[in-house]
Parts: sequence; structure tokens; C-alpha cells
Amino acid sequence: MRARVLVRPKAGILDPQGQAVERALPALGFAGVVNVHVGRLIELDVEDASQLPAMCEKLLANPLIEDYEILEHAAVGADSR
Amino acid sequence: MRARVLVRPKAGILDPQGQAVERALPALGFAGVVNVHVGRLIELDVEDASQLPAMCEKLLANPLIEDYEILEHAAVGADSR
Amino acid sequence: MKFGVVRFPGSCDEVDAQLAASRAGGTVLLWHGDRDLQGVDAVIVPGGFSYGDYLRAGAIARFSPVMGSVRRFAHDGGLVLGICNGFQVLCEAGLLPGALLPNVGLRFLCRQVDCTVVNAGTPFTCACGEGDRLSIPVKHTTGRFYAPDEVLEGMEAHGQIVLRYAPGCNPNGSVRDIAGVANPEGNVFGLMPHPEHAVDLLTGSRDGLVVFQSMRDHTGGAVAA
Amino acid sequence: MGSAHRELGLTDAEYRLICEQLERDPNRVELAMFSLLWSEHCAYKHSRKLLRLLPTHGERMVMGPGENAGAVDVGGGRVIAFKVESHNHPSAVEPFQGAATGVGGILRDIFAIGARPIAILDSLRFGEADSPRSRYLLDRVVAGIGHYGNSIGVPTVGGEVFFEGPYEQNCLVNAMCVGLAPRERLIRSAAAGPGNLLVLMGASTGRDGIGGASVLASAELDEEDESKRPSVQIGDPFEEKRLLECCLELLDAGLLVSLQDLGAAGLSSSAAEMASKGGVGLDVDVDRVPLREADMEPFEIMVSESQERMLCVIEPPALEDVLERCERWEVRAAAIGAVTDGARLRVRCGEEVVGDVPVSALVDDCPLYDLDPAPPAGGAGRLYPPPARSLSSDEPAEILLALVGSANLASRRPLFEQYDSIVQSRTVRRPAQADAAVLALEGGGAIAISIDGNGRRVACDPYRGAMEAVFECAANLACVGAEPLGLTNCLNFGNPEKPHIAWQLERAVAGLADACRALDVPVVGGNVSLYNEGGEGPIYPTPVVGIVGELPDPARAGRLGFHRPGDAVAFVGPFQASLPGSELAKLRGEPLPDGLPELDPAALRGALEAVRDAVRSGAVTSAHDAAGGGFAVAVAECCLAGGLGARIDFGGAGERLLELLFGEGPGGFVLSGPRESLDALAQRIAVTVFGEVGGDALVFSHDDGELVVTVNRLRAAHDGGLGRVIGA
Ligand SMILES: Nc1ncnc2c1ncn2[C@@H]1O[C@H](COP(=O)(O)OP(=O)(O)O)[C@@H](O)[C@H]1O
Ligand SMILES: [Mg+2]
Repeated sequence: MRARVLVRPKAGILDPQGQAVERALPALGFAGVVNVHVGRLIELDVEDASQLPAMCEKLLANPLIEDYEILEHAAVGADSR
Repeated sequence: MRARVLVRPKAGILDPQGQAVERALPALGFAGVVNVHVGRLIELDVEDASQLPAMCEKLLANPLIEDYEILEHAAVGADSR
Repeated sequence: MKFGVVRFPGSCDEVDAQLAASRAGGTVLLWHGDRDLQGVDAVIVPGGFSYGDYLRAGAIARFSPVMGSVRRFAHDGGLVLGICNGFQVLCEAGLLPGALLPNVGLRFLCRQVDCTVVNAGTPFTCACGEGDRLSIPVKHTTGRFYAPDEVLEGMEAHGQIVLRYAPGCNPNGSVRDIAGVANPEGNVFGLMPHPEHAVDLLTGSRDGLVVFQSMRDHTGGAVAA
Repeated sequence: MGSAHRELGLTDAEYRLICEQLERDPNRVELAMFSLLWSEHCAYKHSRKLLRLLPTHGERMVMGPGENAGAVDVGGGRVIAFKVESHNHPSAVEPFQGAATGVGGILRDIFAIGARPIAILDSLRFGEADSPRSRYLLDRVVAGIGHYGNSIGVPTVGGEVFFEGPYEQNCLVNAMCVGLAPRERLIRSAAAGPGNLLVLMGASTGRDGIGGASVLASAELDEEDESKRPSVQIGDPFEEKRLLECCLELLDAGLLVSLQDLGAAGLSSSAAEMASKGGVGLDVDVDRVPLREADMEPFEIMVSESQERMLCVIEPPALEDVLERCERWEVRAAAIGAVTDGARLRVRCGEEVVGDVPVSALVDDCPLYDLDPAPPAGGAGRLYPPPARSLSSDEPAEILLALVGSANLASRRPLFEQYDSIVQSRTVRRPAQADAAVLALEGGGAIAISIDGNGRRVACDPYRGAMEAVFECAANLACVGAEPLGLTNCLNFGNPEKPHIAWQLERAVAGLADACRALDVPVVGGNVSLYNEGGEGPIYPTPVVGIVGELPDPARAGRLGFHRPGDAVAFVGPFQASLPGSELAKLRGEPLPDGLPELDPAALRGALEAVRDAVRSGAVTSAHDAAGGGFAVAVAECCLAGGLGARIDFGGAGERLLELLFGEGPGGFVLSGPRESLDALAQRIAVTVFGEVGGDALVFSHDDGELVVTVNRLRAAHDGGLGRVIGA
């Protein structure tokens, strides 16, 4: 199965990357964008999807500073290259 | 509207991070994981969602080496903090 | 006194750490794939970019075989010093509280900074005086120390905040100007500044040497006792 | 005759020549290889003849042009390897990865000869600092260089950045690497020993840069950048770090017969070079090349420019040992072929031969072209539009503040702080502490390194401008007490098929050659980057010069800042200030002059030696050469670096006040130290002692009054200058 893991900075932790994007947008002519946060996207083919939460806890995210979300979005191969 | 932008290395372009994660996983006891790619997740509240593709082209992604995908997933506020 | 310096794929400052430690004792490199710590008295987890800093700084290195041994060594009271990337590895491994986040400036920053010794009672600072100011370089992109408030309160109470950036010198936005922290037992210490790059006036400063001397003095004391 | 060769950049005549060499039409694999090896980038079609003018012999030289890097002897069985290389076009397309892979490439050239990289320097040129594109490029290029150098643990110890209009559409990104090796570890790239194995190490091969660097670097960039985009290569410093350590270990264990990096034109170029140098043939089986993407065609595998790969020749019995060590470093390795005694490069795909060409045809038979030089009609002032005027004041204090805060002279701290300048524990002088970087060597002694090149002045006068670049670089070394041992250069020019560019190139190379002869410094290697033009014309002709020198005692390495109140300040050397072509002329929007004042190489050399000896003996407290912004800016920089003011008696200048304060030219130095020491120097060079270190302001008293600027104001202008550009 192809899975996506979305990792984002935990609420309340300063996210300077998100702020930088938020500050840069108006100068490029994009108004009305707020609450920007930048995180990580991990996409993988996994045989046993039940392993995903443990993988996230152990490696893909650091639970002290990051939240994660698992999206299982397709059968293996659909997005693989 | 709250939107998510997923940015990932273009197919065929070297993805050193993905490779490093893929190599690390077996040692942690996670077998059968392949095709790992690491990209970026950008989440934002945007008034005018039609601006999103242009935003991606100009700032959020580097179209030369990255693909992006826009997920509009909720009304403003649902995920904002 | 024998220091062991870990070498991961992508470590950069392991030879520097060895050179610095050799001013206070003997040294040996510990290969990431080996579990044998070769009877060292202290372990240094050095700076650099272990595993390219891919995914998150320190996230992959902490799973290497040598780190299993380092964990046991630390649990048995052995001295473990983590410098920069080594600090990140120790946090990721749960041997130290907190985490390191991207600098508020988002850029890599290489700069000589002043630090203040907050707790001179640890095995890593016992050769300093409380309040001593040390000029030591930092060089990192991910050095903003973070821990939740309640954790920080506990750390303050237990003397775990060992080193702070001097007023006006905080290079990365670390909470409470924290530059270096210890575990509650005091035998594991991590810091973002690079004491191994401050051991000789010729290359800028020798203020970092006290860290290695403290470790030696502490170990010498333990042996005598 | 088909037309595929034209799309690949070969002329009809060149194609016919290939057919003659092969006695048949080349197939696709062969054509791909020829098109790359016969590109300007690989074959030096328009520059090779000129390069023969450069002096390449010296007592201390160990390896010269022709190898992956040059090397000089620094005693004690140690050698220093170094080279500068451009990555201009890739950086214009994708600045972060372009700059990063530029660093990765020059590092490989250094460890390809068995040296451990110990320092990186960068030389950058962008359009004017107020251009959004310049800011973007600067930000990304610096980040890219830092990313690679920092991650691989090699300090970036110096460099330079200039902002000038002609680079707006064609930035320059040159990177220099310096390496250290025990002499017996040096290795050449010549393949040898028929029957020996060819082993490919490092990253797997993907479609990166198919038609990439070579083609990119051989055609002008135009509006259609898009079509060249798919070839972007991604750098992986983590891979290269393992590869570097692994190669050095293999060399230390004596397991390699020869070693070569893969750069432009990938396997084709590396294999052809190794075979050519060794006078042997090579068989390469593309089936055995570890691939990142399935279904790559043989020609793609042969020309792929995937980064972080090295090729070596080993004796068959060593294979097992080599593979084991590679595995320990987590470096992929595969035996992909063998040395043969026919002088042919044969490409196989398993049993099938898919390409078979004489090595000499690939490497030696590309036609070399003569240049057709002619000076630009109407001179430099016509070729390059005058810069926009940004300063109108004639008030010396205002001019001084404008200059120290101008993009070309402002503090580089916001840039160099993004580079790790101290890893490896050798850095005795970091950026902004002295005019050259100084690295202490284990076993005693030290080396000094500087990289320089002022394109605007070369545009004014290619011959003298190029000489000035060499003298300025040598002056930087003199200020830390170092003696030059060898020089590397990168020739960044426009389209050499145009007569005025050919003229710039020819005059500049002559200037480099004469300056090197005057200083007895051999050219140990370099790189040429041509066709640097945008829609609005060529870049300034920009020879970038890197010199490595030695000094006996790192503890005595010079500093640039005033740091002892009460020291006398002297201006020394055969300096002739002149305003045309200067930074002040630029701020005032003046057109480029046609020609620079004559210079006296022997006198310049004498000054360099006198300053060097004074620094080495400890007689002076600080030393700094006068470059951009002239004497006044040089003194201001000494104040800034040391945090101390100075009072300078500048009487007698009369009408020439601004010229003497801000005029430029080679051969001027600001020294501080005890009065007696400075007076004693007068036996060797012109010395004017005219001031004293102290206070918190820089004061020039002149015939009409005083120029007074506090060090704090200088600092605000100086520190803020680039911050505005990078948004820091
Ligand atoms: N401007 C120059 N001055 C002196 N030597 C040069 C110059 N340009 C190129 N060379 C030499 O020509 C050889 C080929 O250069 P290049 O193709 O850049 O090598 P590589 O492929 O190893 O990077 C090298 O030995 C280099 O030092
Ligand atoms: Mg090479």
C-alpha cells in the first residue's frame, strides 16, 4: 500500500519556516494567506500498514515537537516510481 | 479555506532523504518498506483558493525539481491554530 | 582517562573532538556499527551531519548499534557528552530532555558566541566557576532548544540547565537562552556550542578546553575514590 | 549525414571528422560521447592554445595542469592540492543545487588525486544588488555552497562577491578547493595494466544531467531556459562524505592503481581520460552500472552526470578487499569493466558491443580553434553601459560611508556566517580577520589562501586588469606573511567566437601569464567557462585567481585590524591612486575607462616581499592591502576589524583629495605598528607614516578641514550594507 505521512510542527511551537512563507507571500502578490505552517511529507510503499503508527512514533516524527497524520491513499504502485 | 500543499521531489530526480530513510527502516525492524520519498507539507488558510497553483509555482515548490499537489481539506478554522 | 568518540556516517567533527579530548586524556574512535565501547571512561557523540541530517537532525543516527551501547553506558552512570549533532542525537535518543528545532533565522550560522556556566557542579563543568563566561563557536542550522514549560521548570530545579548563551548572544532563539543541558543524573550532557573548536588560542579561543578537563578531573576523582 | 549532431552542438565539419576517425558513421552511443567530449567544456576548443602561454613550472610544483588538480610541495612530505572551477550555468538554472553540486564537483577533483579537502573558497558574481534576481540568486547560491561544504565537513574559509550589472543574466559561481596529502598518497588518473579492473563507486546512475553540464556550459543562456531544465542534478553531500572517506582509505591501503572523478560528461569523459592518459584501452559494460532508474539506454548511462561517483582501476586480486571496504562505508561499488591493451574505448551492454571508438579520437582529435581577436569598437565604455549613478555627494565623509556600505564593499558577515569556517581545526585566520585565510598544518607551518578577480577592472583593461588580479591575490597573501607557491584560475568570459571577447580572453591570459612570471608563481591548474552572455551582452571578463602560499609560523599570521592604540599607521608601496574604473566611479555612474594605468611588476613584487617579511618578523601589528575603495576604505576596514579609530594626517593632497582617498590601483598597503619598525621598512619600499591608531573615530585631517567618522557609524554602514540585500 502507498501511504503518506504528514508531519507538522505541534501547535504552540514557533514555526519560523511557516512565518517566513507567510511573510514572503504578500510581496509576490498573494494576499489573505495566514496561519502558514511548514512540515514534512513522507510517502512510502508499505507491505504492512499496521506498522505505520510505530514507524511515525519511532522515526518519521518526533512526538515532542511534531504531530503526524497517516493518509493511506492508494494501492502499491499507483504513485510509485 | 484551509489548504494543504504536498511538495515532493519530481520523479527521476535524486531524493537523498528518501534513500536515507529507506535504508534506515530495516534496521529498526520495519521490513518491506520501499519507494520512500521525503518532501514538504505546507498548510495554510487562504481566502482565494484559486491562487494556490500560482503560489506553488512561485514560492511553495520549485517546479524545476519538485511536483506539488493541492489538497483543500477544510473550511478555515478546522485545523488552524 | 580514555575518551571514545563516536563516528557515524556523516560525522564531521569527530577528529576535532578527538584532538581536543587528547589534550585531557587518551582517545579512541568508536565505529557506529560496533557495539564494543572498548572500555572507554567517557563517550563523546560529536558534531557533523550524521546521516546527512536527513529527515531530522539526529533522527537516524540514534538507531545505530553503537548507540545501544552508549545508552546502556549512560544508564550505568558513564559520562556521555553530545556536541551539536551529538546533542541532537542524544535528545532524539531520549537520553536528554527536549528537542532541537531550526534556528529562528532558518540559516546555518557559524559564529563565536559567549556562554555562561550556569551549573558548575556537573562532571562536564566542574573545572569552571559558576557564572564563568566562555567564548565558544556555534555552527548549526538546527540548534533552537525547546522543551515544554513544565519540563523546563523541572530542569531548572534540578540544575539541568548547565550552559546559557550570554545575554544578547543567543544565536538561534533557544528557549531561556539554553545552550547546554544535562540529564537529571548529571552524567549526560549535550550542548550546541563546540567546545572542541575552542581548545587553542591559535585557532581562536581555549575556553572550551575546560569541558574536557572537567571530564578528566571528574573521572580521575572517581577512580581515586 | 543526419542532423542529430547539430542538436548536440557539433558542427558539420566536426561530424565529418568523427566519421573519418571511425571510418564510418558513429552510432548513437558514440555520437553522444563525441558530442560531450568535443564540447567546449571538455575539449577547451577555444582556449587550449591560449592556455599554453601560462607558466606551469616551479620548484615546488608536484602536479600541474592536466591532472584533476594541481599540487605543490609544502615540506615534511606533505603536498597541497588545489583547483578552482565554475558552475555558472547550472547555478543560473537552479542556484541552490547548481552551487551545491559545484562544490561537490571541485571536492571530487581534489580527492581524486588523493588529497583530503581541507578548505573551500567561493567567488561569486551577480547583477546589481538592488535587482530581485540578484538577491534570490545570492541567497540560494550561498545556501547551496553552505549546504554542501558544511555537511561534508570541509571549512569554507574565504571567498568574494561582487555585484555588477553585466552579471544580471549570467551569474558566476566559482568554487575553489584546497586539499592536503602525504606525498606518497598522491595518485594520477592514468589507467594502467591491461587486465586490471575498472570499478565504479558511489551514487547510482540516473538520468541526471543527460545533456547537462557540458551542453549547458557550451551555449548561451537565453529565454528558453525551460528546455534545459530537466537536467538539474541534486547534490548529496552525505553520499560524497562516505565516498571521500572510502577513497582515502582505499588509497591509504594501497589498493588503487588510478583514480578519477566523474564530472561533466560522466563515465564517457572519465573513462576516456583515464585511458588516454595511460595509453591503454578500456572496456565498459553498462549492464553492470548500478542504476537509479530502470530502462536507461546505454548512451544515457555513458553520459549521465549523476553526482558523487568515482572511477578507479584496481588489480583483480584487490577486488574483494575493495568491495568490503566500500561496503563498510556504505558506498556502492561495482566492477564495470577492464583495462585493455588496444587503445580503444569499448562500450558493452552485456555481450553486445554498443560503442567502439579510438580513445585518441575522443580525447585528442577534437579540432582546436584559433581566436579572431579585435578590441571592442569604441572601447569598454561602449561595450558595457555605465552603471546607474547612486551617489552624487562630493563630501569625503559621505563618500566614505557610501563606499563602506556599498554592496561590493560592505561586510560579508551575513554570508560567511552561513559557512562553517572552522571544522577540521586548522583555521587560524577566519573570514574578516585577515586578508587571506590561514590554515595551520599538522607537523608545523601553515598555508594561506586567497581568491580574487575584479571583472570591472579587467573590462577596462583585460591585460592590466588580469595582472592586477594576480597582484591583489598575492598582496592578500603578503598581508598574512605568506609566500605564493602556486596559482589556479578560472577564466569566465563571454562567447569567444566574437572578436572582442576573443580579444578580452587573449589579453587577460597574457596578463595572467606575465604577472605569474613576474612573481615566479606557476599555474598549477584551472578551468575555463565561456559563452557567459545574456540577452544584454557579455559578462565582464572575469579571470578568477586563487593562490596558495606558505608561512613558517601560524602564530605570526598577520591580521588586518588595528589593535594597539598608539601604533603608528603607514601607507606603503608603489601605489598610484586613480579614480577611473574604481568603486567610487561606479557609485557615481561613470563609464568604464578604456585602459588602466601602467603598472610596474618588479616594484609590485618588491612591495609584496617587503610587507610579507615585515609581517613574518612580527615587526607590524596589522597589514591590509588597499583594494576596492582605495586607501580611505582600507584604513576604515582596519578600524572596523579592530574596533579602534585612527587619526590620519592627509595634508598636501590639494585638488587631488578625493583621488588620493578613494582612487584605486595595485601595490598599496596600510600597516600599523611601532614607529621604528615602519620607518625601518623605508629601506625597502616607499613608506609614508602619517597617522596613529586610537580613539573611537577615523579622522583624516586634510587641507580644507577634517573628515571625521566614528567607528560606530562606519560599522552601521558596513554591517548593514549586505543585510539589505539578503534580507537578514
Ligand atoms: N585556465 C586554466 N589554467 C590552467 N589550467 C587549466 C585552465 N583551465 C583548465 N585547465 C586544466 O585543464 C585540465 C582539464 O580541466 P577540466 O576539464 O576542468 O578538468 P576536470 O574535468 O578534472 O574538472 C585540468 O588539469 C585543468 O587544471
Ligand atoms: Mg576531474
